[in-house]
Amino acid sequence: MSDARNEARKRAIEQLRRGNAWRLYEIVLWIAAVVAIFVLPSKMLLLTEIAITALFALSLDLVLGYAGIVSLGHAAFFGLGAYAAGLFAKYAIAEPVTGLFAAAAVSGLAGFGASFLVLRGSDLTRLMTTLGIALMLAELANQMAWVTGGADGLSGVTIGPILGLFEFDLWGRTGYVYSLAALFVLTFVARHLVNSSFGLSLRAIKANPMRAAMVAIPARNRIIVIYTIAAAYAGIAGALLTHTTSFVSPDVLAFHRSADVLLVLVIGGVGYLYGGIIGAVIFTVLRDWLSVSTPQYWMFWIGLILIAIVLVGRERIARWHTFLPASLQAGIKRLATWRPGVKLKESR
Amino acid sequence: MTALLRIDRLVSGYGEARVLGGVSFELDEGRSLSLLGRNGAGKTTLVDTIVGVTTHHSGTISFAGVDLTRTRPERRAAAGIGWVPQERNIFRSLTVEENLTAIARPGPWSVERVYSMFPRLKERRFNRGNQLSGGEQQMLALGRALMLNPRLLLLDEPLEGLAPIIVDELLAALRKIIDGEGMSAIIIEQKARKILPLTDRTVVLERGLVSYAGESAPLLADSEIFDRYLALGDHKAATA
Amino acid sequence: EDTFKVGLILPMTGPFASTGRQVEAGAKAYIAAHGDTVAGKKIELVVRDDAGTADQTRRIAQELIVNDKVNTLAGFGLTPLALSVAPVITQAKVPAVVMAAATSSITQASEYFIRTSGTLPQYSVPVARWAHENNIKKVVTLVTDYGPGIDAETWFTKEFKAKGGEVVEAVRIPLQNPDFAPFLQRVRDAKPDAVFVFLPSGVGSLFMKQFVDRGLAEAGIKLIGTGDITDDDILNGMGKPALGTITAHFYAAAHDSPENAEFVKAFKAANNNMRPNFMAMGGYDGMHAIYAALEATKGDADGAALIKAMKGLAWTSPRGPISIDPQTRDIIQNIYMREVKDVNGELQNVEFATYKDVKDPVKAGQ
Amino acid sequence: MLTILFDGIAYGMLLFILACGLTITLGLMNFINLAHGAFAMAGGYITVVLMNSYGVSFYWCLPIAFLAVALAGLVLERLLYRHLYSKPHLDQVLFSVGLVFMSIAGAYYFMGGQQQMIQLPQELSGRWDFYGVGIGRYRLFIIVVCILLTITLQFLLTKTRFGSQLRAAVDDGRVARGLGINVSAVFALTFAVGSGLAGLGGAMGTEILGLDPNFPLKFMIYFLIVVTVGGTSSITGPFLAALLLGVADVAGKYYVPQIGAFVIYGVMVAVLLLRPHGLFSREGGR
Amino acid sequence: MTVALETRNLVKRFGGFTATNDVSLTVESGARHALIGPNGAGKTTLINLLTGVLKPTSGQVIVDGEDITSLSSHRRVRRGIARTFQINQLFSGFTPLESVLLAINERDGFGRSAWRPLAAHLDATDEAVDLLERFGLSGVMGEKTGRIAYGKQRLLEIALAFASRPRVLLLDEPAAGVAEEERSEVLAIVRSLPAEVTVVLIEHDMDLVFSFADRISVLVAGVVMVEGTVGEIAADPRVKAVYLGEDAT
Ligand SMILES: Nc1ncnc2c1ncn2[C@@H]1O[C@H](COP(=O)(O)OP(=O)(O)OP(=O)(O)O)[C@@H](O)[C@H]1O
Ligand SMILES: Nc1ncnc2c1ncn2[C@@H]1O[C@H](COP(=O)(O)OP(=O)(O)OP(=O)(O)O)[C@@H](O)[C@H]1O
Ligand SMILES: [Mg+2]
Ligand SMILES: [Mg+2]
Repeated sequence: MSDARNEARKRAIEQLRRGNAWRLYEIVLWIAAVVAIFVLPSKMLLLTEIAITALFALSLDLVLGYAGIVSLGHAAFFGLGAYAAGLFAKYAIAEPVTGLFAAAAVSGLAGFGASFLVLRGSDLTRLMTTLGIALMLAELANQMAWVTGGADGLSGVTIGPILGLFEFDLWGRTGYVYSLAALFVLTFVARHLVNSSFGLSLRAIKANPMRAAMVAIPARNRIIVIYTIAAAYAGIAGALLTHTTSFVSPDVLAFHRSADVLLVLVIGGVGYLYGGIIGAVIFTVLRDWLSVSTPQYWMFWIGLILIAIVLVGRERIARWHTFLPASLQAGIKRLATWRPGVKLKESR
Repeated sequence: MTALLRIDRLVSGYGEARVLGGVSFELDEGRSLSLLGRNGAGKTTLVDTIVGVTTHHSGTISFAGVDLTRTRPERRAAAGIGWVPQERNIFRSLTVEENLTAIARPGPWSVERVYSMFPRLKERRFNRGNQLSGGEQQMLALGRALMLNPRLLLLDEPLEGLAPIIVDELLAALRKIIDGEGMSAIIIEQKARKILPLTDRTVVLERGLVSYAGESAPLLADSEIFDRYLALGDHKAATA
Repeated sequence: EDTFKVGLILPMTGPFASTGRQVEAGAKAYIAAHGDTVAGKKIELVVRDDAGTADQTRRIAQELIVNDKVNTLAGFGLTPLALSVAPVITQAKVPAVVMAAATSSITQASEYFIRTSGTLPQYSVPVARWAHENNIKKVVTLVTDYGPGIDAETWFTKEFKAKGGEVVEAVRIPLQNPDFAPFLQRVRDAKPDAVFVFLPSGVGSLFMKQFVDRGLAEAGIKLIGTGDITDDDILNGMGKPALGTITAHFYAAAHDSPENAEFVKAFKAANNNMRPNFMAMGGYDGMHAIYAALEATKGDADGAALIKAMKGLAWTSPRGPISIDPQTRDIIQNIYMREVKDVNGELQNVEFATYKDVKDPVKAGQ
Repeated sequence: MLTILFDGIAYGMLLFILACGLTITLGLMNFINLAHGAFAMAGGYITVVLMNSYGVSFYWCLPIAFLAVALAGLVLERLLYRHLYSKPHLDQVLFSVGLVFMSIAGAYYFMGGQQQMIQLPQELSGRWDFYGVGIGRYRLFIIVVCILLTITLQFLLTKTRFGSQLRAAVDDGRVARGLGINVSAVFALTFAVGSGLAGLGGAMGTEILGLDPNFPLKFMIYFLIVVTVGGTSSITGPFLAALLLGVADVAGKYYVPQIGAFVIYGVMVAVLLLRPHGLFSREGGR
Repeated sequence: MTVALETRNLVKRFGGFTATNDVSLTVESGARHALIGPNGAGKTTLINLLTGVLKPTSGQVIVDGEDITSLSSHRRVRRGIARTFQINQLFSGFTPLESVLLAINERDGFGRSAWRPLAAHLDATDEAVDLLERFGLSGVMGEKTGRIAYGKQRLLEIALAFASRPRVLLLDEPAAGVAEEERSEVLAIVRSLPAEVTVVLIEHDMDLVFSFADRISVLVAGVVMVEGTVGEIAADPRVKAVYLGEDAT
């Protein structure tokens, strides 16, 4: 009896551990991101854009993928962060890392306020409420020209060296390292967040709010917390954009930004943290490549690819390796299930 | 005379997963069958496969001499299969009455007749599906299946959640429908003794395979046979 | 090292795509007409789409400079797009030719900007002057509520008031606005002599229709504005409602000069019979500025040298005589008053008066 | 004052005519079809081409736009959309945005980027002065068409068996099929009607809203606002919502132009906060 | 004996329809109380009112002497009320282990812990494993809930209620869909709860009700018709007429 119990216990712990172990693809991804600094010097700017988009999408994933709150207005927080960072640099401190904190605070505060508006309602309602808020903010940015520079944007922002040490260069290398570092730290934090009790409770709220309440989960509370955190994340992403471009214009708040980030996240897949990063890589690289090759009609091809992704199914694309010969498959599987501390040969 | 329903070496499940591992049995027109087995044995899967809403892997289903294996579910319903799903699945945004009329087919069963069988439904006729009590949903699910005026009724735990007095009435009604109107029925029920007297034949499933197929009477009459196929001892052995 | 690369960054998709297309076609028309070698260098045009988003413009600009090693940037459909590259071009010392964006302040944002389009104040002020000269006393201004619109409103009002006119009401229309009804009704209820209008080009045609439909013309309200509302690109499709509209602008496809006749002919032939508008002209003359500068430096592609060469350039463009102000690097050009007329079955902006050598009034005033 | 009210009503009706197809695909079929505007655009371009190149009368263009777009919708439904009903909403968003992108690029390619214009028949242009109230003729025409449409649709959806079957199919497609509802036929037909209505909306909207390749994106937000504020459980909900929004927007822009741009969003957010399922949805509805 | 659960003049109307009509009920602490009545009598509605899923039109709900009428559901759970649902309400994408662990962690106040990985809650994991074992679910512990057989899902439904260690447990037809031989086991587990735990059971299976309950309330059309011991109820002719039918045991 107690043998069976011990066995069950071991299986349980194993099962739970599997949930938050570092996976091979994660490690590969981060290594690749670092290696890129040295091998892709000409792509620093694109990579910076990817990192920022990824962080923004990660922020959306926290609310959408985990708490199940859709948003078509996430640019509100991104834009607020961008403006906050711009104004902060212009009028207060030019050092960017301090600016990140300032932006996170402003956006987080806004997220806290906005979270009360998304507590109730269906997907569609939330979609439209968030959209409405973002559009009103965008309009506000346009009309408050004395603070924001209006439609012409906030210029004259000069960003100091990071921590007083590293200047932003024309090649964008500093900018990339800076954005990547921010992305990494925040992903690391988010990883803990979602693999904890708190993260599980968010998923429970998403899956079945009625039952969630019946296991004592204070849904309102949790949603407010995660929404605030996510808004701060988005604000940091916006601030990174300001810091790496030293310019802010109202299109940081524009609808297309909210829509794009939703696309990015959905392409990469919601609810596992890396969807945003992978989606950002795919979407940004594709768009860049297509818009260089056909500046006028790239939308057509992007559209086609989006449709193909949906029709083929992301799961099937993710299981691309099942179409390979069996021997290769086994190898890939072994690699994919590898975790630190487990020798390759042992894992089965 | 050919059987109304003939299942032959049926393998089916959900997507890749196979639940039924080759099930065969027959049911004649106007006869009824108890489908028994423990939780997870595959009873629901079998019934749902007959309706056509699971993944079919191999084997055949023929109904009234026609091979239905590849027929789409809506055609099967038109061919005369009526279904009460296990989780009732009342259309929640339709009213009680719309639930009945939306799928109605011509025949002896009409809205009025269903109402006279379940007066409770008539009282609640303008309530929407998601505003019914569990038992009311169960009644509606049965009424809805009858509105199809089927030749074969598939009832997946139809008595669950009904008040005892309603259960009695329902069993009586079922008997009348089967005996009096020549409708065939397959009934799934956890409490075998409740339905065995009602049915001619019994199929017992165990892990997706038929473990007993034959007359119902011997199961009721001989408690040793009953225990062999349906009782606790077996359950203990399986989980140990 | 025998090529000279021009990075043309334009909104080729999104709401401002027609700007991108016109500018690109204009630039290409220039190359087609003047060959692709200057001072021994082969001119290579690299066209990129920024979809009208400033951070994209900035990234593309930076990439073009760092990776593609372009010698000059050009294009810039909207003000914020141009402004976003200011730090980059200053740091990299690469000239940027503004071919479309029209806010006055752009050229002040960097020493490396020059402009071949025009500024809104530049062609709003003449409208006010003309209105005053033609006995219009009471005006309502009606502009789209964003940078250029506000520029137009400000400078028209300033000039008109200075001349003794009265602006009874200033109406601003949101950028996203499907229906003009409430705004037009406001104008109508204010009973002015004329309404001064600035709207981004596509929207202008819808406005014009509703203007007539609502009976504003019958009520004796005259429609005057900047040339954006009678954009040559779509003017012909506007039909009768557009007739008689008075606008001011630096270019009309119907401008009467041999240079222009030739340009229009070649442009239409190359672009599926599309009519060139003022944006195409900005692209065309922008290329001229680059060609002329390179000629002057004898093929020296150094940014500072090029900018120096561009300052003070003067030539006769299809739009008329123009020059680049050596102090402000902004364009000095004639502004024409035009009226929409039916010319041989086609609607045209027919010029009837000229304000010569107009400088950007913002900088002129400083 | 009354003129403004009339304009507001007409504007609302214009919004409704564009959105009512979406009420059907999104509201009733529960499919997030962001490509609705693309169908509307198709209707618009059909009208423009027929009128300007072939001289077809405007009145004929309307039914033709409806039918042609309905047919196109039907074909797309059979080929693509039907695979997506069971997918998550986010996939539907991705798919329909993809379609929007393709349609935009396609429209650029075939029609060019400029604003398209049509000339209405004489009897529809201009306006009547009715005791000091200016009644735009075309606007009146839109109002009449809208009211007729609403009545017809409302009848079809609530009073017919087809309507119940549709809602049943949306509630639980698996069980609906098992009970004999031909779900795919019901969906195909409904989708075709929804698309056709979009086409009709596009045809009628061109005159006032204009038509360029960005149409699907530019007006998407407005369609969505109407449907959300109206609630997704009926046709009359969005109809009344469109009226409310139209009047509020026009009146807001007329009387307080400074905040004109905020009015429609403000009204929307306020309504959704008070009634999260839409102004006119039945309590507990989807 | 103290009163664990009390309702005072509880009324719930849906539009014009009164589902709960002036119900005043007292359940003593430690009671094994059954609630029976015809379909649509308002039993589930009453549970919904007790757990805050529905807000009453009027009247009060009192637990351990404290008025909880205006508390939200999760607060009530914190005060020791737990329930099962007549129609499964589970987290279909979670494994049974995760579901139960979640409930345990929330109960222990670790729900807000946002840094510690799940696997690090060792005591909770132990408890979860034991609980699953007791309900015969350890075999499917790692599978997605949506994919396990209906009967097992019913058991998980009960296990989840157990996980929050309630002082008042409300069971809405817990045995429906559970195999006949397991029903009595389930009820045995319920019966083995500590004596101070109050249980209210709704069930149409009279064998179970009569063997389990010490008191029974009969609800008809939103009104408590009679209340009494098992013997009294079984013999009551009115109950027979509206609910039990003739051949009831
Ligand atoms: N949607 C599904 N996907 C995958 N597997 C499933 C699904 N539904 C059921 N199963 C599996 O199929 C098997 C048989 O389930 P089924 O529902 O047919 O059993 P049953 O005999 O009806 O049981 P019960 O008495 O509990 O209703 C179970 O092992 C279950 O885990
Ligand atoms: N949201 C609602 N709107 C209108 N009526 C409702 C709503 N919810 C429940 N009802 C009605 O309230 C009555 C009581 O329902 P309840 O679910 O409490 O019954 P019950 O006693 O649990 O029945 P059963 O034994 O069948 O589960 C039913 O007649 C039902 O139709
Ligand atoms: Mg079953
Ligand atoms: Mg109930």
